[in-house]
Amino acid sequence: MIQALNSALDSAMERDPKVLVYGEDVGYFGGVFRVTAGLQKKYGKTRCFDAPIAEGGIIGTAIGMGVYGLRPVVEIQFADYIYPGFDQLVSEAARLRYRSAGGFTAPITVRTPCGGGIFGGQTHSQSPEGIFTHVCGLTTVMPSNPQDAKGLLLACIEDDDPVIFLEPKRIYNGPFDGHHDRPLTPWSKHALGEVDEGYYTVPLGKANRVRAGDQVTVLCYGTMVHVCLAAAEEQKIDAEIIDLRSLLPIDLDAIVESVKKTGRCVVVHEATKTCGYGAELVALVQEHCFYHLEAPIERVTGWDTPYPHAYEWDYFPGPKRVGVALKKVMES
Amino acid sequence: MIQALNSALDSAMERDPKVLVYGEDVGYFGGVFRVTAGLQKKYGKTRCFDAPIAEGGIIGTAIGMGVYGLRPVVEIQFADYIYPGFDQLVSEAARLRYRSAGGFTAPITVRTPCGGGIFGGQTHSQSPEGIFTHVCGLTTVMPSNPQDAKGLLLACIEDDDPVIFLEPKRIYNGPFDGHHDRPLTPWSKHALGEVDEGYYTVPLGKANRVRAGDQVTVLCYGTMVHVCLAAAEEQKIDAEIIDLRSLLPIDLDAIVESVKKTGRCVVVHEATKTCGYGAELVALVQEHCFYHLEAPIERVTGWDTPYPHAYEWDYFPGPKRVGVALKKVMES
Amino acid sequence: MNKKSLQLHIPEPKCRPGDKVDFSDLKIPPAGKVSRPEINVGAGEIRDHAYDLIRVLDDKGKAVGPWNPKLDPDFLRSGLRHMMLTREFDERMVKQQRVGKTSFYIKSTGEEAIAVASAMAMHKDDMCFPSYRQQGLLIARGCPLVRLMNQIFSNKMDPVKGRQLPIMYSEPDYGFFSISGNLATQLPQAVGWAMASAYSGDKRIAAGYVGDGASAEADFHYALTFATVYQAPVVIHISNNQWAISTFQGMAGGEHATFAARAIGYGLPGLRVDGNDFLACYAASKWASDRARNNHGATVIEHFTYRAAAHSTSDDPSAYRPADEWKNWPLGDPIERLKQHLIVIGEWDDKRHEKLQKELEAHVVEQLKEASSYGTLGNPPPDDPGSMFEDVLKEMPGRLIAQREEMLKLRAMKDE
Amino acid sequence: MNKKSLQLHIPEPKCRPGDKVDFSDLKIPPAGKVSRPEINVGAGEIRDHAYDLIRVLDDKGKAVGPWNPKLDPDFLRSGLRHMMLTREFDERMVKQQRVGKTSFYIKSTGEEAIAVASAMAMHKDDMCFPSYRQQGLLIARGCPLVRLMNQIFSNKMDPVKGRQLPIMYSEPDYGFFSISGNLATQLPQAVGWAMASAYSGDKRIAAGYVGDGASAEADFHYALTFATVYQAPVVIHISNNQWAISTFQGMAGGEHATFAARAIGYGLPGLRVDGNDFLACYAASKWASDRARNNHGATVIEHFTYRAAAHSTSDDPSAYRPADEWKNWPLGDPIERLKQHLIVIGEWDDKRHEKLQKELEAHVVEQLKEASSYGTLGNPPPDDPGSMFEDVLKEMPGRLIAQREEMLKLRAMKDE
Ligand SMILES: Cc1ncc(C[n+]2csc(CCOP(=O)(O)OP(=O)(O)O)c2C)c(N)n1
Ligand SMILES: Cc1ncc(C[n+]2csc(CCOP(=O)(O)OP(=O)(O)O)c2C)c(N)n1
Ligand SMILES: [Mg+2]
Ligand SMILES: [Mg+2]
Repeated sequence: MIQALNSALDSAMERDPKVLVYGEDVGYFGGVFRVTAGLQKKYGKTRCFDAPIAEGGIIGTAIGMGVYGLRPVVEIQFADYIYPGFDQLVSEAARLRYRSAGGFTAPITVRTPCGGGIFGGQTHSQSPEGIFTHVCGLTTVMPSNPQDAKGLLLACIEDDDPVIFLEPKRIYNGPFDGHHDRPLTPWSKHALGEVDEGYYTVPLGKANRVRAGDQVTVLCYGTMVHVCLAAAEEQKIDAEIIDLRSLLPIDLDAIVESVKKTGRCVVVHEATKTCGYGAELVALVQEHCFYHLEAPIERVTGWDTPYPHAYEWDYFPGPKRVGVALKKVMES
Repeated sequence: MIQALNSALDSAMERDPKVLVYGEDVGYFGGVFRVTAGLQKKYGKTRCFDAPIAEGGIIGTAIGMGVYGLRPVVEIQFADYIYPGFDQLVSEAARLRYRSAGGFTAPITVRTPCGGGIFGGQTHSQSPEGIFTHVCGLTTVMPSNPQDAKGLLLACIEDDDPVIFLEPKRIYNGPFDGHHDRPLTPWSKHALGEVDEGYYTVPLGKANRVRAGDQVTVLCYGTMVHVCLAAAEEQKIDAEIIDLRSLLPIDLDAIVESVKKTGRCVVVHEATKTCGYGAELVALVQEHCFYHLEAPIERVTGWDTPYPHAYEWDYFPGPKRVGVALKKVMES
Repeated sequence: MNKKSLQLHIPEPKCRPGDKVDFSDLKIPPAGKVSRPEINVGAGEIRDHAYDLIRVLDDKGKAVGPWNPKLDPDFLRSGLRHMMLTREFDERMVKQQRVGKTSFYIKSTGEEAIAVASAMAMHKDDMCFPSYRQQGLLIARGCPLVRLMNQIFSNKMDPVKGRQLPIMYSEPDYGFFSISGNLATQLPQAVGWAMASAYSGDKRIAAGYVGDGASAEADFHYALTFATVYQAPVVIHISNNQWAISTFQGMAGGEHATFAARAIGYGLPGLRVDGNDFLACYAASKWASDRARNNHGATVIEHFTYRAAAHSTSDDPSAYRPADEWKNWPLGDPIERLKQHLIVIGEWDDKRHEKLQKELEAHVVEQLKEASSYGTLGNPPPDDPGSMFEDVLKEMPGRLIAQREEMLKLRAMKDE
Repeated sequence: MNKKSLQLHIPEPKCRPGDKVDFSDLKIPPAGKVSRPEINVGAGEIRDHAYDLIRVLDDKGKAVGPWNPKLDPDFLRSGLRHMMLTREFDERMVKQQRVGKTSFYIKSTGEEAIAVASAMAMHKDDMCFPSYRQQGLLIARGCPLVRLMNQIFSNKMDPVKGRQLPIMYSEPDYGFFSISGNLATQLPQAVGWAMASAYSGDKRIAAGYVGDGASAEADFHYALTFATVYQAPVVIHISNNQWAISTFQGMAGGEHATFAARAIGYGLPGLRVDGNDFLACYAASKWASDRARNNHGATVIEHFTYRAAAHSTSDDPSAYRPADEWKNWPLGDPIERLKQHLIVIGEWDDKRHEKLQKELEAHVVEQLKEASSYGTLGNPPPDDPGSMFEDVLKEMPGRLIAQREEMLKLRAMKDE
């Protein structure tokens, strides 16, 4: 997925001189996860460069560049470190078009790795999507595979409003399904690991049905897509699994259509449960599918605690937990 | 309610020398909403003082004071301006006890006025509770009347963990019910406007049933409590209205008991809808009361836009909107 | 090792209500004293400028010293005109707030020179990232007052569609960035805009404005850090008007250093200027703009001035400072001082001044008449509530379309 | 007005991999040259100290000049011992990470003097708010290595119950604040703790530590602002080790000013110190601590040093800097220099040094043995997962009790 993201940035920069890339360690070094590797060499020091360790400054200057007319793509080294830039995102980027009645806009893309499973402890494992999806004016996207990652990132860079692009770092190298005790299949051996050459976009707001089924609808995104696929296979449950891809805008039609068909729903994410994005999914499903629901909607999420280093695999919502939830909704 | 909050701070300072109060304009001047008026005169310059305009610094230093052993109560002038302190709240205050296994704690209280209805525009009207209730380690409280405000604030100051205490500024002077075209009854003429003398606490996590009813349960807090009461009266609907008072910890028992009785539920808050605290309420109710629900749970909230200055009353979820929702759930 | 125990220091202004005003400990150097370096000077060579005070107009109104910009009288007269118009506009709009035609207003009285002079020292297409007290920028750049009034009244011609608190202008055509309610956020944005201009090989520079109090915000630090690291073509103006709301500049760190001195630690030039001296404000702004435009990087300018009016119409300064501080402000009134200068050089007199004042009053009245004809706050009530859902995003998402429908349906229902 | 168009400046270090190392433009003043003011000196009187470099040990290992703390040989030997133990500990723990006994480690090689000397210059009950590179503080304060190792191994004796990334120590009993993964957040907390101490009429002071790179964070500005406003009894140590991760100190604003100079704009004293000179680090830290303890407020100290090792075990510096920079670092190795000094004054010799080295190695091995007996990361797997739900809040709320139950039930189920 790293190569896919790198290829997306490469295509965007090749195509549009207004696209530039910066962030902590992204320039000469190419990023701690190597997503920007080679871009400075190819496009020069002023198009892909390092930044001071100041997330609020990175996002604040990016907004100013967007106002000027550029399309900055900035990296926040870990999603856990995006909070110093929260004010610039929420009070400025998200509201600028509105408060200026369209006179000024901030077409910026903020890339940041999220999620756990790498023994990063509580400050290298967070999934903060839920605090961004509560902020009107922000678009929030999380890919689950290289093919989507490239197309979605290009769509985000094209987008004329600010976007939070969350990269589940646990699937940078392969479709991790939660079985941490088994070897990881590399993306090269995965259908969606093959990334199209050149420029293409995957539209924002279109979910992807990654598995068709009739008995229960599973709503998920990012790493959890692979966990849910594994759980469905292992439990041999006829589950329809929907990879949301973009959390806002949300593909409500795809969700409603599926749940009306299956009558059951499980919502899965890695972020903490209370007031997480899953709560909104549950609320929407019960608002739109109330009379079709045959069982309570189940949430499978990270626990309401920080991400504990030593107990990572007891925290991570793996296929076993998802499987239990699937059986529960099937039986009730 | 201002006097009640002032009286709470007064009682806390009188009782415990470890309690001190600071924030922007809170010292000599007594706060832009006068909540800290007279405290510097009474307790001295070093117990109630002004702070630089630096919300992150205010909260960061408060954490340090908490670590030392004090119980700082800091004011953020408007909830809309709390974001520069978001990192210190989320990454530090909320996680300190956990990451130090109880070795260090941050018993701080962050007071801040929230909500609209005062023609404050989009940066003096926000209700950000939903981003705090997603953060484990934080307690989030919002009172709806003077009697509660004093007792809850004292409970928050006593609490050994960090608390976000949100004060709906629209009800500082009286139980505003959303009828902006009618004169506001002052608290002095309201049952709960009378505040007990001296020190008392209202427990965190205990909701208050402000109106008994059998047909529908209304979950609300802050200003919306009065709006919901007005709506129920006006629509002559036998609604049970629950003032949550503290959002986290949440009084799940009170909620479940009521909804199981009424079989219907409306969730009301002033904050924007998507991924707001109401989504969690809907999720919890459908998880715990699924088989008792006779109609979809309705959400009445602020629209998913910033708070528009000139269209404030089209934005504010008033009694008319709540009434329509009540009738809708009753009829479906 | 020490016997005494520690004590917490809480800064206090010298005078509070009831006290006799005392500015005796302000060191005001004579005009003309401070040297004027080349625009490409190394920041390290002019550190002392951050502690000095650049002044051009002496007590008699003569322009003296190396910073004298030697401006032509017509230019000076337009500066005077812009400042007077700004003040007249402020007076009028506060009255509108008093009579309930708007909910809020903020005056810039006593600080007109800072916005007006810096605007005149820049090119028209340079970009300004203001705080809420730089209406002088718009006036100097010729933005019709009626546009500002429409915004203040949130009427049907409001350029920002009634969405913003009064005075939160946004004027792209006048190089005036959308004012934020959140203090100091505009500074890293100004630096980013300047970085973008440099990245693009453009010639335009940016200017950011912030108050003494707001300089304590994180964004001030971010802005200076990025400005020095990337040598961004930007000028950061700090208006040190002695007060935040009720707190004096010592509460922002002004007790032990000047605000211009903040620049030093970042390796940026810091100039400290008599903010009530139009010529000094112009000269310093011009120096910094030329420096930026010639690729020598950013400058921080502290304009030393005094907030003559209340913080805003929501504020009553008599609660926290002596009422007559402004009358005793040792640096005087920027309008009076420029007027005096023009008279001294024989380019102005009281009659012309009064005539101009009358003319400006008439102009404001006439603009106010037009603006009022489009409505004032709530009168008539704005009639396009659906517009509330526009511009959240470029394309309105499904959920907002649905919410707009719901809101309009609700509105159509008559109340029972 | 200017013909040329603007250009964006991107700072670049002088040498990258493959380049010949060149520190020729570092100006290293001779030892003993910098004056030592009284601890109550006004910050404005010693601004130049922020651009100078306080050095006590000269090239021959003699202690010279006014900053010579004239420490007794036993004290010096314990300083040497703490630094050597810190280095040996680092070497050992990196090996543990290599063989998979832990997931992560961070060395402080080359910077041992900063933590050790500053710890020895403070009282044992003064409070430290460290970054992740001050393990020397704990070692100088006598925290048993086995406690650190237990944390690094997340084993059953881990003081923070396996919750934190390795090296994120938290040691209340040793006045060592819980290390945060978020850079610079500890600085305003240090200032707040110091404010609380002053508020309480206490005598204890605080010390905060931050790197050159992290000084760009907002919390650095907040800390210095609050420190100067309230004259907090705190010492802010900046370890300028030339590198963040892959970015050099110029990317944090070091191209045009020193980091000590940041203090100037806040009216705080800024001292710049040879960070590889134990005596200089001690003397500066002692001066600042005495200043704080005697109610003269905060000091910023830039320790000029070099990060000899990789940023962390996740980092490979050969990708962005010449491998032999450290060997050519003009300020040498803090351990070698203190050793040489002790020899020069006749209080030490190579035999004793080797003996001590062996003794420390044995001590580390023995502590490691004990720690390993409690387990290493995942071996055995930690056996109290329920504890994951503790300490989120003082009392476990209902929803966490329920989640713990669910988790334990799940764990009990055998996998199909
Ligand atoms: C982030 C933030 N915090 C607090 C406020 C409330 N506030 C508005 S203006 C002001 C005082 C600003 O003083 P200063 O920066 O000196 O500017 P001046 O009003 O003197 O021009 C305060 C505290 C705000 N608008 N934004
Ligand atoms: C808020 C935040 N942003 C980014 C990071 C990632 N990060 C960890 S260490 C580091 C470099 C810090 O360099 P410096 O401050 O010089 O300290 P040093 O490692 O040199 O001691 C970075 C960027 C972080 N931990 N926290
Ligand atoms: Mg001010
Ligand atoms: Mg460093």
